[in-house]
Amino acid sequence: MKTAIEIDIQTEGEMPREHYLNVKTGVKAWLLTMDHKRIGILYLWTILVFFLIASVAAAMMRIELLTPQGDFVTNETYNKLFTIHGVLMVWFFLIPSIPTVLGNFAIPMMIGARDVAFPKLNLLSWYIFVAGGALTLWAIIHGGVDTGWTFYTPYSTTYANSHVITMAAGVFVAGFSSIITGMNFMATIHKMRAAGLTWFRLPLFIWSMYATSVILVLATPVLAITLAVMCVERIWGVGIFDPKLGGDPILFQHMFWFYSHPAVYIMILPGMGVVSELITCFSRKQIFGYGFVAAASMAIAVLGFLVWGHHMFVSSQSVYAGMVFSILSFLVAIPSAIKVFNWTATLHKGSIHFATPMLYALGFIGLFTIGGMTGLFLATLAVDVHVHDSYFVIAHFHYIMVGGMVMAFMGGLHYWWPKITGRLYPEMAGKLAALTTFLGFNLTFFPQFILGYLGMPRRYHAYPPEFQMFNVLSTAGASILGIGYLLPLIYFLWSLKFGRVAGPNPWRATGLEWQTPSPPPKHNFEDKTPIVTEKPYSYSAKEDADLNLASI
Amino acid sequence: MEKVVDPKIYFRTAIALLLLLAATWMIAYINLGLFNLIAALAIAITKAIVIALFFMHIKGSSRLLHLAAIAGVMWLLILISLTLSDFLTRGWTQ
Amino acid sequence: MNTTTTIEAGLVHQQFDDIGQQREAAKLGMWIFLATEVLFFGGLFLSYTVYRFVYGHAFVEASRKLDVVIGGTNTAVLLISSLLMAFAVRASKLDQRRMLTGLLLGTAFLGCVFMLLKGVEYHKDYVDHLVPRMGFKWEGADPGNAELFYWIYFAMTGLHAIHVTVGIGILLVLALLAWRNTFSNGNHNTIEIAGLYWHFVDIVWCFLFPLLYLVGHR
Amino acid sequence: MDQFRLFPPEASTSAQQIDWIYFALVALTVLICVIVFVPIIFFSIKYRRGSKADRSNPRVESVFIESGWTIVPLLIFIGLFSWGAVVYFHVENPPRDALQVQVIGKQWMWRLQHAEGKQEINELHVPVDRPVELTMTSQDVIHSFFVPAFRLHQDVVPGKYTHEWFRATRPGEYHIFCSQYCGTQHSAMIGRVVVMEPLDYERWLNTGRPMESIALAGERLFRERGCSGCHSVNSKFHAPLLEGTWGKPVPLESGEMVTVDERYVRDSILLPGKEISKGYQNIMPSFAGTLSEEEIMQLIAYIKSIGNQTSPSESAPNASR
Ligand code: HEA
Ligand code: HEA
Ligand code: HEC
Ligand code: CUA
Ligand SMILES: [Cu+2]
Repeated sequence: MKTAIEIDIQTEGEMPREHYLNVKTGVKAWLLTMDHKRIGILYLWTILVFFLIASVAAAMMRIELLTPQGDFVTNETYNKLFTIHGVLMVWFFLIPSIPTVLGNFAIPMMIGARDVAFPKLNLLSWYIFVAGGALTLWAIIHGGVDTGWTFYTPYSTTYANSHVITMAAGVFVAGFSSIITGMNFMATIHKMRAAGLTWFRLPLFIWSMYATSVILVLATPVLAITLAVMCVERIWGVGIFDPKLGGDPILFQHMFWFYSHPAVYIMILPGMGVVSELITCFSRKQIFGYGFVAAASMAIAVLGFLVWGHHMFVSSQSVYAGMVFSILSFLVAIPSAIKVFNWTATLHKGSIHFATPMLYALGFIGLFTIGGMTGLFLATLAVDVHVHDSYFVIAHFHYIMVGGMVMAFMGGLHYWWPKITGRLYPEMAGKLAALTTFLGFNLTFFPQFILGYLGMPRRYHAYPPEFQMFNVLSTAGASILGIGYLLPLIYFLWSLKFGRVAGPNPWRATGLEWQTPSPPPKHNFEDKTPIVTEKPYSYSAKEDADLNLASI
Repeated sequence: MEKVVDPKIYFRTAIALLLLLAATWMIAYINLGLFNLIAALAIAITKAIVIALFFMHIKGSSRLLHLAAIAGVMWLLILISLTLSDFLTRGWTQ
Repeated sequence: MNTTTTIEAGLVHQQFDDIGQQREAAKLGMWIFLATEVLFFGGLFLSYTVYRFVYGHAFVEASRKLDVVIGGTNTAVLLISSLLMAFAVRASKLDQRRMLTGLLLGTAFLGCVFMLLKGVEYHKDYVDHLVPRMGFKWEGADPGNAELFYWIYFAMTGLHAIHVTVGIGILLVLALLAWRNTFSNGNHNTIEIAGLYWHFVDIVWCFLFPLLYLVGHR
Repeated sequence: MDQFRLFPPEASTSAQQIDWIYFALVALTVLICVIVFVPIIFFSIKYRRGSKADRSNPRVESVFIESGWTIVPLLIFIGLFSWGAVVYFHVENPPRDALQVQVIGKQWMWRLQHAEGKQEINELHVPVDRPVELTMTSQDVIHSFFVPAFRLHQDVVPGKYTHEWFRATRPGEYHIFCSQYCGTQHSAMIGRVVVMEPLDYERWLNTGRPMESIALAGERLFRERGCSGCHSVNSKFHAPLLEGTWGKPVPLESGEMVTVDERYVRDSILLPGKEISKGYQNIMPSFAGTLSEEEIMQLIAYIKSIGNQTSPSESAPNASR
């Protein structure tokens, strides 16, 4: 039996004869490609590898935490596992995820351009990323690093005896890939928009990618110099961060979080952009409060730079600085609130299709709200005095990063999959995976909030027995979550060959990227460059509802 | 052919820069207390602005480039001022 | 300037519509890159500022040992090299091939003079026992924090020197290409972009000089 | 039953204050979830594709509504911030009459010493209903002293002193965790706080070998290490007298003023050249490497203990200061 959705998806029988995937094949053509779409695919494979390694590390940690004693791996190994997990997930999976894969693939098409502004740099950024990743993998294979992803001094500079320098160098190098990507996107969005595509006609995904790029460009260099100084300090004992030589380890934390707090918005803004696309398309509605949602992205990008000290409330930072950072952290939550409310309002009087991408989008809203609200717990000074560096923090950021961003990434991948490959994924399997992920996710991370408030510190290899029950629940959840991730991997590969041919616009979406065949030709649009005359998301729920009544 | 700048402007810019250099050098030999630092920074900022305006042609460029030129500096100020908000208020308790 | 000549049309990369768009995009890209450079140096400026406040006295004392004559001369050298660079950009727009090559070489030459003086100064610092970890000796009060000052001094000037070296390399390559007449007929964008970089390096030095050599009076 | 707890025992005065904010936040979160999720579910059903709901004239913007959901959260946030900040300020500022305990963290253990001199490892005995202040430092990397039952947390940073205080409200035993990652055995850097009735505490304090108090140990060190050779009325060196200086500002050679506090005394001992007192020569030798963290803390405690005495120079007019 066909589902209603499948009837509704507009497919066309045949794939275009020539498209970007088959113009020139062979390894060499791919490795030297300057086509933004192909570079997006290169990135997709690369980050997938890192995601798998980091996930295996997560699985091993969860297995270790099944029992209170440290019995599955040694404490040394455990410490290396969460470092590998954190470093790879943050810098080699989540930060590049939506920007480099979906951003690279879709931005030029969504603004009606033939490519990004600097295609050579775009390819270069991928090579730099791979080089950085290779260094990091080298460090992992040769024994790993045990500093945690935060590299706090003086542990990292003096006491850790693992491959800190190599791993930091890997992150340093990958940072330049981020910078180049951000710079490229900014120049592209500023200079390459199609005729008539004014700023306020841009899809919200573009706005959010622009905001992300601002952060990439202005925050990443500070991480680079911080890690460089950290390495130099480790080699020669400079003393900028070493209390024995007159330095102050808290300065390292300031510099690290000046990057890493904005970086968490690198890890959520693109997801918000994707969700704006999905919510509108699958409720067939113009977004509620377009201007506010767009402005909120920019506000997050700017305000996000002012709050880093909330990671240091109990670090011996001055009490007064703590207060400044606390109030600013609350302020930065307001644009997020605006977005959540606007998405919700968009559903009003829509014609809602529960296609897989929409399920992910709705999951995003729910989990992001919970993750964000618990961020407010942490921003409240007195409460953070208790829950700092406990599993409460772990749960907070997994809710946003896994429940939010990874969900959005999956949603976006499903949404643009037909554009990328020309074929549809199997809808029922998609729904099943989305549901599994959602349930598994909550089972994994909700217990961690309770664990955190109970006082279980993070980065603990063994723990007092009274924490066991919630840890068991969490591990059980992780195995369900793991299945939720494996499913798409399988059916996406399956669909490459057996998926239904999608046609240019299976979702009847309004973006420019849907006005060209799937997969698109090499230069995105056949000859004609699009001209834009109206606002984005000119959907009509009313027409859609009527149309559907006829088709069932 | 592109629009080009009158050479005189470049020469004047260079002379202004060298004069500023001389000024900052000389002021350093007078003890003005805290004002030494302020003067040195003020002159450095002036020099940077002069270079950006005339050598780097920010003068006459689009608003967008003005913004790009200012952004880096603004963000550096955020970094420094909020970090100092910690270091300078540490002794306030007890 | 929007009348694109046919020669110029040949310069336009496929992703752009016209040469104007291409130039604008390149310039914007470069300015964004310079903003990241500001923040890259920014980490060191921050360390400097913090310790300048915390160890004010030691920093002032330490800075007095630096050779202000070399530092000052070097500032002048860079400023003049910037002037040459500005003229080089102008020459490229006017299609003056010989002039352009000469000016690029001149700029690179002054860059080398800067590096040479810097080398002399580093050597002098070494002889004076001012290099941390390499026979550092400090007679005055608070040797630990004086050493910290010198660490920061070497980090900042070292990072700057790396930038100058890269700049010299770029200038030399461009000079060669200019001689081969690559930048004629409106293809002057590369020169302009390189110029922006060179001026930026100059600006950084405009801050390093007073902060490192002239903190407090001498 | 321990397995089914949802929050740790409330065993200090700040625990109650912090829990109240926590409960308020939980309530707010539930409320927000209701406000967001109920409409989503409701719309999802009512406006599902194909339903016969009325979809005419959809609204897509309203400055009024937007400002509503900007301003209301803003007000709530200001409230939350203020509440959190007030309690935080309270938690961060120890009362004056607190019992003093010195804590030194090192990979991977806690060493604690009571002002009366009693030493403990990974255990802290305290009386109920008395404020206790911990003065903490680390010998190597950053650690963090975390007692969930007290809702307390403070990083322990090498090279400086941090403080944490509490007033326990219930006798019992509670966990101490090190919650800042500090290396291989981070998760083994745990211990317990034993909260006792005051009488039991007195008894505990007086059992075992009698100990000299921290300040007394400091005084002994002050003599043994030769400090008193310079810092005394009849010394042949010109050095400042330390009686009565604690907590007061002193002028420096560079013209600045600085308060004599833990940091200043510590730096004076380890980096004597850093801040020279006005009118003195830089002749004090550095004791870096020769004094342990404990000994420095004891010296500080001694100098603090003579902080209320009047300087002998005032009674003896021919003294060196
Ligand atoms: C994508 C990643 C991401 C995002 C978006 C956020 C978003 C936020 N984070 Fe989070 N955070 C992390 C990732 C992220 N964080 C990570 C990785 C860490 C740990 C790092 C480490 O130590 O390893 C961390 C740690 C962390 C801390 C430090 C905890 C500690 O170590 O003690 C704090 C403290 O303030 C904090 C706060 C916040 C806040 C206030 C937001 C806000 O931006 C959230 C805003 C969103 C909402 C608030 C929800 C939507 C709003 C509504 C639906 C309306 C609500 C209306 C009313 C309340 C009226 N985070
Ligand atoms: C950025 C993205 C990101 C993502 C996607 C994830 C994904 C996951 N993370 Fe991670 N996490 C971080 C970022 C991320 N994490 C960071 C930054 C830290 C801090 C590191 C630090 O402290 O330095 C952290 C720390 C962290 C901890 C705390 C470790 C500690 O402090 O001791 C835990 C513990 O449960 C955890 C679990 C998980 C799990 C279960 C997933 C799941 O989503 C993964 C799901 C995948 C699988 C489970 C694998 C595939 C499935 C199988 C092979 C089937 C079999 C599985 C089982 C039997 C369990 N993470
Ligand atoms: C050789 C003599 C000498 C010895 C030994 C000595 N000091 Fe000092 N100390 C001085 C002099 C001189 C100063 C004032 C100059 C300065 O600030 O460095 C001083 C300053 C101080 C100060 C700052 C007091 C103020 O009011 O500014 C403290 C605190 C101090 N010493 C503690 C100690 C301790 C503790 C020891 C022993 C471990 C010690 N000193 C050993 C000579 C000495
Ligand atoms: Cu000590 Cu963790
Ligand atoms: Cu943060």
